Amino acid sequence: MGVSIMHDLILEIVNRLLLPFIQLFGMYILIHGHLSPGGGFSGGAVIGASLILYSLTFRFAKVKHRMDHDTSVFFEAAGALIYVAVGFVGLLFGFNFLTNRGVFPLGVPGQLWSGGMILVITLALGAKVSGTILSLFQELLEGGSDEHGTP
Amino acid sequence: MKKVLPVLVLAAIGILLILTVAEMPAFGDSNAPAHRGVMEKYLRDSAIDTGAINTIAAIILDYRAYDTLGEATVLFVAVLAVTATLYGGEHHA
Amino acid sequence: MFSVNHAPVLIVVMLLTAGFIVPLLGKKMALGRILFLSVGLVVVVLSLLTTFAVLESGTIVYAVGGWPAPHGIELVVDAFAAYSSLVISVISLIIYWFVVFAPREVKHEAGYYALILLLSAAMHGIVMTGDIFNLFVFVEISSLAAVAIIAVKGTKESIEASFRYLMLSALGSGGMLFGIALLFMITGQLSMEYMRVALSTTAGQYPLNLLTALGFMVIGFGIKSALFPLHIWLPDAHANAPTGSSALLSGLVVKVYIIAFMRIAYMTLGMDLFYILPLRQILLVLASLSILAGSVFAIVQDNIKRLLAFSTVAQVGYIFLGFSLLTERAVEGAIWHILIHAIMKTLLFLAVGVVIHQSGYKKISQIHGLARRMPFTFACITLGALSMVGIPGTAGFISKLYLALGALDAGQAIFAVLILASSLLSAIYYFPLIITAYFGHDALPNIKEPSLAVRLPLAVLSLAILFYGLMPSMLLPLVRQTALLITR
Amino acid sequence: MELLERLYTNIYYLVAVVLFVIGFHTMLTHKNLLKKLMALNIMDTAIFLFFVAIGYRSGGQAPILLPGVEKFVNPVPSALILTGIVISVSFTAFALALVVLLYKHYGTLDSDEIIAIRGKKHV
Repeated sequence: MGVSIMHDLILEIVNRLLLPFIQLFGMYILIHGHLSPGGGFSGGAVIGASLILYSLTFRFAKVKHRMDHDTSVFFEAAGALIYVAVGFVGLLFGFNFLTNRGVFPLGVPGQLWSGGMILVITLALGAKVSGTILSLFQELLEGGSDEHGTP
Repeated sequence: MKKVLPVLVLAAIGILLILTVAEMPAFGDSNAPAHRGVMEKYLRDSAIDTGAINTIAAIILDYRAYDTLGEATVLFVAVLAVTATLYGGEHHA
Repeated sequence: MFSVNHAPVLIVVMLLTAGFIVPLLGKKMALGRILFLSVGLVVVVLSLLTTFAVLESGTIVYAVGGWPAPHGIELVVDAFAAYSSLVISVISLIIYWFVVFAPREVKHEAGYYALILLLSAAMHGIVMTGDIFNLFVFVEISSLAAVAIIAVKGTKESIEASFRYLMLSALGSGGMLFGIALLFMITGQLSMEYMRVALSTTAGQYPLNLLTALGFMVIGFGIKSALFPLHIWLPDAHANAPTGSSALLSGLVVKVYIIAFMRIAYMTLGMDLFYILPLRQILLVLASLSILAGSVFAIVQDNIKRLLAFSTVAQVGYIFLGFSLLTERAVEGAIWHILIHAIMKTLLFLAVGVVIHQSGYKKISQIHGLARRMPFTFACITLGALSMVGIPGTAGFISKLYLALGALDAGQAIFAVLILASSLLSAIYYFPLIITAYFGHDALPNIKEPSLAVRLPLAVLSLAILFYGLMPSMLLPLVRQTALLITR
Repeated sequence: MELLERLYTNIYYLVAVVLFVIGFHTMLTHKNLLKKLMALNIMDTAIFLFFVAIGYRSGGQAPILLPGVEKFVNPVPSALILTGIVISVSFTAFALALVVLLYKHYGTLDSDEIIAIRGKKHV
């Protein structure tokens, strides 16, 4: 893509200030998914949005900061594979696929460490969704141009 | 003809849907059929069954976790599809 | 520790896992191919195990996550599900083999394999689930993956066709979701069995609601399975896909949606409701129109793959016709036709794909005398075409016979006449293909048969056609049980 | 009159239905592929709105089981729509990728022009 955008000082400074808070908020939504509205998809979307913001502001300045293609596929697949692996844990203990009660410690409802596999899956989904959103955005942005080579 | 047909189709669908809306259980009715099915157990037992007090999280990640596995797969398929079509076609070979 | 009850969920999960792993392998594609084929093989074994278990001890009900039906998701593997899963696993293994060994048409190989694996996972998921929303989720996976395996070819035409397919498919999904919403509104249940129980009390109270829900469902599944007025996406999509994808889409994917629709019909509505509502008459009319329109449009095609695609429209009509006639033999015919058409259409698409790749010719008018250069491939095509027409001794005869007898059982001889007429029509559009290939004499001498590994799947499918044509008894108990499920 | 009253009670459903028809109308009448895609998203949103509205119970609160709250809305539709939204996003993403490619190949997003360029009649 031949488009070049100038360094915009305001954008960069504001982004630097804002990004940590956006990501922190995303993490909060993610980790408290079983206690308050939120969860893997919404938290992942917020974190993914922050990454998009980052790549929009700094992309043209530092191209090397874009997530490289294999990395994003790795995040994708890892999230999904953790999910499946959690399902198989239930199978190993002699329960059905994706069993929670009886396999994982459920904890005290209402505390942060509760919910058994729900917390694990939420984190896996969060990683997956944020990776997905970013890689979809970047792929559509580059629109199939050959910039970074074929995977 | 090309202009009239969509209007006719839309009118038919619209009228059918409006009549259906008129027949539906009243909005917000606590005893509507939709609330007489599976809801009660979810609200009563989810904290004990799953350890999560957010009932929606309990439903999507425990009671119906298989659905969410499918949902994660849909996302995965979307990314694979986008990658494979944008970078895999013959158009830049 | 391993009980056969886990087999159904393992089928889906193993395919999903393999689909997640294959793109990770990156450059090590040899490993990817081995994984691809071996997972296909394991799934065949698992679905055989499932089938035997179902035949022996009846329906397997598997509560995923340990939550039984109304609250959790249950897989309900009855005879129909076991049969469908067996058909899907065997046919797709043959297609996997072809895709691996045939000349590559797709650049992003790992992505293509992964998409095919995820598509198969979704198909198994659709036919085995007992939960209506879970069915919707798997339908979405399969729709998206089905479009993707067309678009990966990357030509202008395939991108255009897949975009149209995607839009219509998304429209169909919207219809399905709306239908599910309306059903949930009047039942409060998501499990199909429990929905039927709830419907038996509330259906009378909200008749219009139910009717609208069914209307949207029929439109949704009609689009996805190419029922007559909604088939417009199919010819372009199936004709412009890579060979393996065409076979997979025409042979299996379209039919999976019919199976899903029938499962919703007999599990959620109960067949009584099916009789009361005008649904059956509508389906009969649409199915007949599908048969006629598909056959007539196929006659005027010169492009071979488009011809095959239109023939799929007609065959979808046969299956819907059998299911909506609802006599025992008609339903058995439809169930047979799911398998037999999958075999025939896969064979034809693969063989035609081989011809197109070896010779570069896509049209009937170009293939003069080609059969002399590729005798084996054209023998397979001829056998497939004879079976599509329904010549006795081939598999296609069995299913058409059952369908016609079923129509007579229902006292509606007109449909038997329709089946006969459409067989004649299919003779009209298949024979030019064969005759042109065997006669005429300007084939280029440098056209050769494909490698042995590519010929193997064609040979297996041809043998299957002869085998079922001569001895149709092997799957009979399964087909009987399925028909009883639907007609009870 | 009674019909209007019933429609007024179910005004949320009615709005969702109207939105659905608007989306469908755009889908049928507009030629631009991007607009068709937006129409699809409007229709999806309408269905989501409808589905979530089913779950409302008057006076109910968000289904998070905190002490002191007596009445909750039905959590099932919300949970299902979470799935539905993700599916819709995936469809949109893939459709956008196809739109990008179509524009590359045909140089236009008008569906009539694309068909004209491709020069094949549709049966």
